[in-house]
This record gives sequence, structure tokens and C-alpha cells, in this order.
Amino acid sequence: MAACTTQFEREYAEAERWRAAAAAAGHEWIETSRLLEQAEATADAGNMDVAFELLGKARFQAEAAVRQAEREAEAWRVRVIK
Amino acid sequence: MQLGRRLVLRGSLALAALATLPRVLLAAAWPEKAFGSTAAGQAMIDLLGTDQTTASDAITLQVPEIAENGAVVPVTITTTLENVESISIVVKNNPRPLAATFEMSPGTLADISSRIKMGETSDVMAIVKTDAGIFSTSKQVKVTIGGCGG
Amino acid sequence: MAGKIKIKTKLTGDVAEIKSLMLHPMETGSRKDPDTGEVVPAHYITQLTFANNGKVVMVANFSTAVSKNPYFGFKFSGASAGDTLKTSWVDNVGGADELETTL
Amino acid sequence: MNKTAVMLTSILATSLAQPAAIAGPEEDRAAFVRYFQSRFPDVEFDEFANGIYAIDADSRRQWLEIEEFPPYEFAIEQGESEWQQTFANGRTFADCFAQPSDSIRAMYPRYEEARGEVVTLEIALNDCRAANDEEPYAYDAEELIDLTAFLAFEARGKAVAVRIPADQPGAIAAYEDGKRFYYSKRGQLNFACSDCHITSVGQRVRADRLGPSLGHTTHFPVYRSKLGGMIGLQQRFLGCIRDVRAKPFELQSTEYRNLEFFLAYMSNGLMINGPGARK
Repeated sequence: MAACTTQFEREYAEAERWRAAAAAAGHEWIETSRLLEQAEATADAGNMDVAFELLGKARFQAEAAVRQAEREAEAWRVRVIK
Repeated sequence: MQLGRRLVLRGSLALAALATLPRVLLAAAWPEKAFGSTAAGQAMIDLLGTDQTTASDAITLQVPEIAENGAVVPVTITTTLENVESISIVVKNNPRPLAATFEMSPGTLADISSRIKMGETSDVMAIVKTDAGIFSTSKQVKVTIGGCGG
Repeated sequence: MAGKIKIKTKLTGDVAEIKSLMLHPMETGSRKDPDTGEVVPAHYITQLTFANNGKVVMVANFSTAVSKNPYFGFKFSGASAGDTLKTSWVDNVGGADELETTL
Repeated sequence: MNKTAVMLTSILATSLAQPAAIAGPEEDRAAFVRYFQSRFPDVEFDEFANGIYAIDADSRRQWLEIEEFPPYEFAIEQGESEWQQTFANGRTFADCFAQPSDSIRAMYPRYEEARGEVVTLEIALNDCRAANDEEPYAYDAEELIDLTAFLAFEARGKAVAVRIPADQPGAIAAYEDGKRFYYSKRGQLNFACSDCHITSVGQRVRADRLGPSLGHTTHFPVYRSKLGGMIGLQQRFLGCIRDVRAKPFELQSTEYRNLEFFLAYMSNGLMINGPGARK
């Protein structure tokens, strides 16, 4: 149980880093913060399976948002009407 | 709540009395029962005494084909029928179908417009009561779910 | 303080075209407040009356199915410039307002 | 009126009004106008100020009926009485502005060199309150939106005239930032503003038809039938960002101000026709 909690905290911190990076790039998605909050609350309630699942979704979204920001750093230029 | 409403009705009659009502408008108490009916036919019976109307192409009902927003659907009703006593708007699929009813005095022209709410796609009926009977026409208005407008 | 009734009138011969707009929530009594989740009580105009020089020319009976900030337009004959049009409404919770306009 | 003539006149008018305009934004704007005019050849340039109602006939009829007596008239009236109110120190909003009330809307958004940022009408009004020791309004406060409704109404018929002077590198940077924002895909749905309002303009998303970006800013604030109340341009931005499932920015954030700066510049030469009525 303790190991499980430590793992959750480690993965949570990593997901949060991705979310912060997406936010810094101006590309955070709408649900990510809420998923992180839900994951934390579920973990606090001891339901680790669901907590990890929610955390996984948050992490996926945050990372995808960062990738989107990286892509868009140049990709937007091709859409400009000329 | 119920008590409050009675007070209001008495208040409105008092206001109306001050204005020295002509003949046609003496009966113009707010038709609480008809407005409370959950079926179009019953609302018409409560309001007009019958749910039977004569279809008439002398009534022009102007409504959109597709409502931009069910919260604000413009409705205009005109008719060439003579001696019109009242015009009513019935939205068949609304939870309470009778939307509004307009009491005309002898000098009032049969040309009214308003904006109504519609919960879903429905037939909208314009009902015109004259001294010769009760006439109607209806049109379907499509209501779609919005949310992205602008 | 801004009024809660607005009237526009147009006189063509002896026919007056009246357009009215009221500032009113027209609550149906079935809507829930998005913040509190509680049902917002019904609050709507029931009757809108127009009297020209004291003679009632139109009584509009509304249900909750009339849109928020209701609009109502109509025409009547026998009007002349300088007539006083009185517009008044009452609602289901005892609210009322009125406005006098000169044609 | 001849369409090309109208377009040329407006381009000329704008370039005459700002001799120091830079080629970049002006080329962008000309291309923007050309795109929408070739997409909707039957629509006159001036008509784009009417947004979606320039290109959708059935909606236009309903809009015209609402315009017969639009619910935003209460907002204009309220805004006017706020404009005339006296602050505790005896001064009024008018004292903050050198121009008469019909010439204020068209001055914003503008880049202010000294501050190094885009200033919108909402910011200018709140600055005025702060300068007079009054509490600033929240950016979604009804009072503030009503004031902008009044000033838009006063300015009707005046042209949008956003300036990007060549000697203000900060202005061009803010413009470029707004342009990047406009064309960047974001959110879970991976949409850019341009995907809906340029590429798919006129098409339906669920029940709604997508409005052209040319003229997007001219008619705000608007009375939304859906909400039964008034909203400002940036509240609409916020709604769009949310609709593509991205986390919205704060009202009057640098992101939205720069976006407003870019979008308003694209509408230069169109007439201010706010406040508006939208579904």
C-alpha cells in the first residue's frame, strides 16, 4: 500500500509537470486539471485502481497538449491566408 | 404561490377597471386554466370552448423553418378575416401548449408579432376567433440544439 | 434608472403601429440555477395592456412560453397624433410597471 | 454599389488613415478580405459586418425580426446612464477621454507604446475608474458590458481603424502573437480559430453555421438569445476556446487582447455596428 502510494505520488508529479508545461505553452486542455484533482481525491479515498486510471488520462492529455504546442510552433504558418 | 396569483389577478382587474374597458375586453381575465393545460386540445377547449377549428388560408403565420434558437422564435400573425376577437398561439409540443392569447378591441388590426420559446420541433398554430367562428393555420418549426452560435 | 418598458410608435394615417419591449426574466419555473442547482421560481408577465386615451385597444395574455425580455407588436386604427398610449403589465408575483407615450 | 470599388475605397481609406502602416499586416488584411470575397462573391464588403447573417438567409430573417426591437436597447440605455454618472470625486468617464463619445469605440483595441501592451476598450474604461478612485469592474460585469454597448452604439457607422504604426515594434509583435494564436490548433479537438471561421466557414457544426472571421469584431457586445443577456467579444473567445476543449484564458489576458488586436485589424474599414443580437 505504501509502495503504491509512493508510485502514485511519483506519477502524479510527473503528470503535473506535463500539465504545467502545456499551460506554459498556452495549450492546456480543458479537462486535465480536473482529472488530476479527481485522481488525487480517489487516491486519498484509497481506490488506487481508479486513481491510476484517472492519472493516466490526465498524463495522456497533458503530454498530447505539449506535443500539440510543439507542432503548432511552426505548423500554424501554413494556415495563414495569403 | 396560488394565493399570490389570485392577488395579482385582482390587481390586474383593478388596473383594467381604471381604464374603463369597452365591451370586448370585459372578459379579459388571464386564462389560468387554459395556460395550465398540458395538451393542445384541452388548452383550446379551456380557452375557446372547443378544440375544433376551421383551417383558413386567410391567416398568415410567419415563423422560421428552422429556429435559430428555441429560446427566441419570432412569430407574426396577420389575417384578412373580419371582426377578429382574439388571436392565440399554440405550440403543440411545448409542455404547456398555449403560449399567448391576444384580446382585440374593435379598432385593433389583426396584425401581431411576438417572440416565443419552443422546447423542441413542433407545429405552431395560429388560432383566430371571429364573430363567425374559430379559424386556424399551422406550420412546423424545427428546433435544433444550439450551443456554438456567434 | 433605465425604464423597464420600451415603446416605439409609428403613425400612418389613423393607424398606429406599436412595438413594445419589456425587461423581464420570464422564468418558467422549471429552470435550475446553474450555480446552486435550485429551481428558479416561475416569474413571468401574465398580462400586458395597451390603452389609447383611456380606451383599451389590446390585452396580451402571456404564459411562460413568451421569450425573456418579451417583445410584442400590434396595430390599431382610430389613432391620431398627440394621443396618449398607456402600456402596463402585471406579472405572476405581483410585479407591475407602466409607461405613458405620446403618439 | 460596385463591390470592387467598395473594397478599394476601404483599403484606400485605411491606408490613407495610417500612412505608417506596415506592409505585413496590410498584406495579411488584403488577403483576408480577398479570401472571404471570393468565398462569398454575392456578399458586399460592408455586409460582412453582419457576421453569419451576411451568408445565411433563414437566420438573417429571424435576426432582422429581432432587430425590429432588439433586447440590447436596454443595455445601451443602461450604459448611457453609467457613462453620465458622476464619480465620487465629481468627474465622469467623459473626462478620461479626449474624444466625444462617438469616437471612442474606434480607438480600441490599440497598442500603447508606453505600457508595452494592447489596451482594449474594457481596459481603458477600468483604467478611467481606477484613475478616479473607483473600484474597477470585473471584465464580465454587466455595468462594463453595458458601457461598451453604449459606446459601440454611439460609434455606429464609424469604421474599424486599428493602427499598427511602423515605428512601434511592440505593436507588430502583439499583432503577430494574435495572428499565431488565431491560426494555431489547440484543445482536445485540435482546432484553430481559422479551421472553423476560414476553412469551414458557412458550414454547419451540429445546429450552428460557422460565421466568417471578416467582420467578427464589429458587432460586439452582443445580446445572446441563448443566455438572455449581453456578452463581450472576449467572452465569446472564451466560449470558442472551451468548445474546442482547451482551457480558456482569463478575460483581458495578453492572449485574448492580442487576438482581439489581430482580428479587429482584419476588419479594418468595416463599419462598427454594435451592439448586436445573436442567437
